[in-house]
Amino acid sequence: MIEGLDRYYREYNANVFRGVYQISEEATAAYETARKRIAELINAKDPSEIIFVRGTTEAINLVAHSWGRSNIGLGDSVMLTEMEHHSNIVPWQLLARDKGAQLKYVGISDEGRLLTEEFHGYLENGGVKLFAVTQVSNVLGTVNPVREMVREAHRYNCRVLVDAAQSVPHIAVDVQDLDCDFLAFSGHKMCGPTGIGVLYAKRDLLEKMEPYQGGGEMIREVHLYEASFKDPPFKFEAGTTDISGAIGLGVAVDYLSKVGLRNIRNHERDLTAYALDKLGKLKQMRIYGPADPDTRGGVISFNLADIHAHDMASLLDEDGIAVRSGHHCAQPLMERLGVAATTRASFYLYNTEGEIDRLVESLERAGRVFKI
Amino acid sequence: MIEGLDRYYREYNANVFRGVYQISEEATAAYETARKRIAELINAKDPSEIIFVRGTTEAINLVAHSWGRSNIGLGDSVMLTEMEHHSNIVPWQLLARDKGAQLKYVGISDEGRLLTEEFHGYLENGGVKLFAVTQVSNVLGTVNPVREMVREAHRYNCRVLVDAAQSVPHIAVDVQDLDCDFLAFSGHKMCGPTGIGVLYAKRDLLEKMEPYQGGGEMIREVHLYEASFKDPPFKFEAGTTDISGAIGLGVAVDYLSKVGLRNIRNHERDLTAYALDKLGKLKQMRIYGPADPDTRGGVISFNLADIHAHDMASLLDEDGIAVRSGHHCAQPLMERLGVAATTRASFYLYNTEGEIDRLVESLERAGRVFKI
Amino acid sequence: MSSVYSEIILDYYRHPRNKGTLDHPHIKAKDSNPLCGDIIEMQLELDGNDSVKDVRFNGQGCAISQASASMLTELVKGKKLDDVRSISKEEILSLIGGQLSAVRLKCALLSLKVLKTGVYTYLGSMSNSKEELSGL
Amino acid sequence: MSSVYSEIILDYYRHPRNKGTLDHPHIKAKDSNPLCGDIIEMQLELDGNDSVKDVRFNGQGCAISQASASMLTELVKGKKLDDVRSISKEEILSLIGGQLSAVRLKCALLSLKVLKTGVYTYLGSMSNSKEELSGL
Ligand SMILES: Cc1ncc(COP(=O)(O)O)c(C=O)c1O
Ligand SMILES: Cc1ncc(COP(=O)(O)O)c(C=O)c1O
Repeated sequence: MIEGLDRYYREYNANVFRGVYQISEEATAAYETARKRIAELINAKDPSEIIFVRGTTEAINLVAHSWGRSNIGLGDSVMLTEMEHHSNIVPWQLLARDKGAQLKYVGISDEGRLLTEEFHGYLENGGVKLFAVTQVSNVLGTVNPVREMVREAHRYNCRVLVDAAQSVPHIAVDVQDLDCDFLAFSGHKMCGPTGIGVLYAKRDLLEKMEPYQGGGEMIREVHLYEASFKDPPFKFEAGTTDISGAIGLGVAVDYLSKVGLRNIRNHERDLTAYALDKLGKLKQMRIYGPADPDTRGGVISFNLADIHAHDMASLLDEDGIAVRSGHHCAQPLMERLGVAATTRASFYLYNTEGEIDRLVESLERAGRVFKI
Repeated sequence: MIEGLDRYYREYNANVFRGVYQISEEATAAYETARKRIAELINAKDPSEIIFVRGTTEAINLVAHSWGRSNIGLGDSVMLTEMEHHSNIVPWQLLARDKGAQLKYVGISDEGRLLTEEFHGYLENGGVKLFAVTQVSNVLGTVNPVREMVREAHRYNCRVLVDAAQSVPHIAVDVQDLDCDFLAFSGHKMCGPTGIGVLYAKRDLLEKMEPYQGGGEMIREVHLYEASFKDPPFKFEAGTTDISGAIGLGVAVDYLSKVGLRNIRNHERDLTAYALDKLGKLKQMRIYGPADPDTRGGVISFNLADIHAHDMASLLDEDGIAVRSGHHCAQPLMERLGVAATTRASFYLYNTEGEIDRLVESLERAGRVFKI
Repeated sequence: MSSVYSEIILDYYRHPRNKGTLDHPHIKAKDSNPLCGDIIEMQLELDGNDSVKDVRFNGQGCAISQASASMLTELVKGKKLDDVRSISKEEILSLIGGQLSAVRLKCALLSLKVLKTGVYTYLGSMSNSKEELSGL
Repeated sequence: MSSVYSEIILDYYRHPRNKGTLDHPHIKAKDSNPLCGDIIEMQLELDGNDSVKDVRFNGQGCAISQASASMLTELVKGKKLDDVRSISKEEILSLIGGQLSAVRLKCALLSLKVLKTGVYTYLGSMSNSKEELSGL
């Protein structure tokens, strides 16, 4: 991935879409090739359905702004879930406040699964214009049945946005099969650079959506008092885009495709099964989320006895093991779980069982230090 | 610059602000150091006045959205100029349309200078809440008297946004001396990466401004139905930011500071004087913008006889000379100049008089090919 | 020093054939190249046999786009619509001669795209030809 | 294996001294560490000489933040406000012992920051102390 970025800087450092000269044409071509690769990765019908953004957060804000402001009004609702990342909560709070709309939250069971009765109930009550849901929880690991929920939501004329920040890097995602209306993900979670991400949206929706930011490159013609805009995806990519980021993401996508997302998923499932088993044997260990490795992704959140998650991260760090601790940008979920924070280990294609053994040893040491 | 980026990817590829572990702390530190360097470069009072964005375009859209929506209402006006880049026009058109506000354009003289009587006239007529102006024109090279215009505008309670995309890389910019309220620029124009840019805004304005995008990292606390936000600058940096971009920009700023912006400016002024002289001697050459190299930057837009700008760029490209041709994202200015497009040569610290000589030779060849 | 700007191109640029408009065109189409700002309009008058009786182009832009449009008008005059439909990019490019970069290719082929859009629309077969047109 | 989590830290974490609230505090301040979510409140009761007659802390968070807050309460008890004002970060860190990373430093110093904010506010000298506090 680093090589891809580097090559760009040395060879193509010219503004995409501008200039007539050769070097710039190559940058444009590489940028558009990246778009095509990403469309293929998630099986979009057409590359024009792929919009480059800064990350999942910007993708969701773009939808809230450009689609939400015209399609969600007074008294309408946006349905979310209790396991959403702040990035899939706050944009809807801001929209709801501005438009006088309501938020409805689908709750979760103690094992960390969505309560489907609540989901159906909200739809039946009417007025739900959008369901915004994470495909894989970044805290619980839960893989939500998005495909089925999309089908159900569409019966009620409710659009569906999928937060795929935790799914696209780890499982095979097919937007045509899911039939979701919007899907968002980030480069930095899939071996790509920071500062780049993707919004997928169905072409017919994009065509009707208002522009998000105004400026260079997204316009067709500008006059003093009016402007006309290009077709999607360019309409939504104002200003000099992160060409190097997009190209870097394209290289990362190539890499993941070569490894194969089914292989990645299988490897992660095996590691997760191994880790759930080993960690589960530690005394005073509390693991959050589903117990069945077949329906969960490769993140495991836990707390050990009364050791605060931040202390745990420091203790593991003393042994050279990097984990994350905190609320993981999911404070409402923390409230639901009744904890201030969790420690989270996550597994990816490059992790091994040996590393899990080392994690377990380090956890045992932490237990001894804290005399539990 | 490439080395800076690369080092980040190899050593610090962790999410800024997240995780308790060591590697992430170093990324955070490098990110905040970049912010500090940039604050120093433009002499901001405090690093918290520096917000990382994707580029000038996003910076301007952020102001239009977060400040504009609360401060510009029905019947108010936004004052622009005829030499603005689309990025400093379209966001205001969108805002004006949504809010029922008006746009006023300060015209330009035939030499490419702002008509100050018009500027004063609009202010005196009242209702102008914001003046958004480029410090250096990307087509004409004109350096506008921003400092004086800010003083004048403030007498009328009119805020000033400076589009510094073409100034920060080339001349010493001091926001406290200018006393502007907002200032925007892009990394890719100053030896930095694409996908990163800066919004400077006065601290007291930032404190009162609404958030732009909602999501991770910009929040203090999130509950199901409400959230509170962090202090600036974080309030305006939602989601995983472009850490690598920011660090790369920091390295570029270091580089420019080391060379010295006064040296850069002097070198460019000398080159511009040389080029204006040489190009001016070609017959049927039309150069746009001020003739005095002391009050203009290092871009020279021109047309030679009836050779279309795109043909000119291709002809120069045949000789290995890279220029830009087109409307340069300034269609209203093209209309004012009465041309469809111009060819633009721009000079930076690494250019030489020898290169200008080669440009002139190539222009002469173009003239022969087109039999002018 | 092998420039694409041959004598022929320059001649068609400075002295365009068939430039202007028709009084009663059966087919009219117009498009622009948003990257460059080139604009081309094509007008065709047909006879009873669906052959091109007369043709005009109008527009502005670079020498490549304007010269190729003018050359195209000469090429189609008298042709059956079915034959106009099958004009290939290669034919245009060989008329122009020289090596074109990807961006200038768009300039060179704009007039063909406009012409075909007009013809397909007239024949009512626009939708199944979108793919071909997006390749121009 | 030299952990910052010494027996002393653990002891203060599990058995905090001076945890709770006062009935009539003269000084009350509260803050949180947004990065970690640690929360600390400090309450001080003064005698007629502006000395600390009684003190309590309350809060939640990691062992470092809670233990250091508890240690700080012991340190200030009986001290003059002027002396409280001059407590340095180094004093706190030496109480804790061990090496702390930059992020955990914030946890360790949160209680001192809260305490000083309370004292400065009480003394009416908050504004000129902003810089010092932002260094904590
Ligand atoms: C004067 C001016 N303003 C704004 C911009 C837009 O900058 P960006 O495309 O990086 O957002 C540019 C650069 O193209 C410019 O030259
Ligand atoms: C489920 C989920 N949604 C959204 C995000 C936000 O992504 P970003 O910070 O790249 O915008 C993340 C990552 O932090 C995530 O895990």
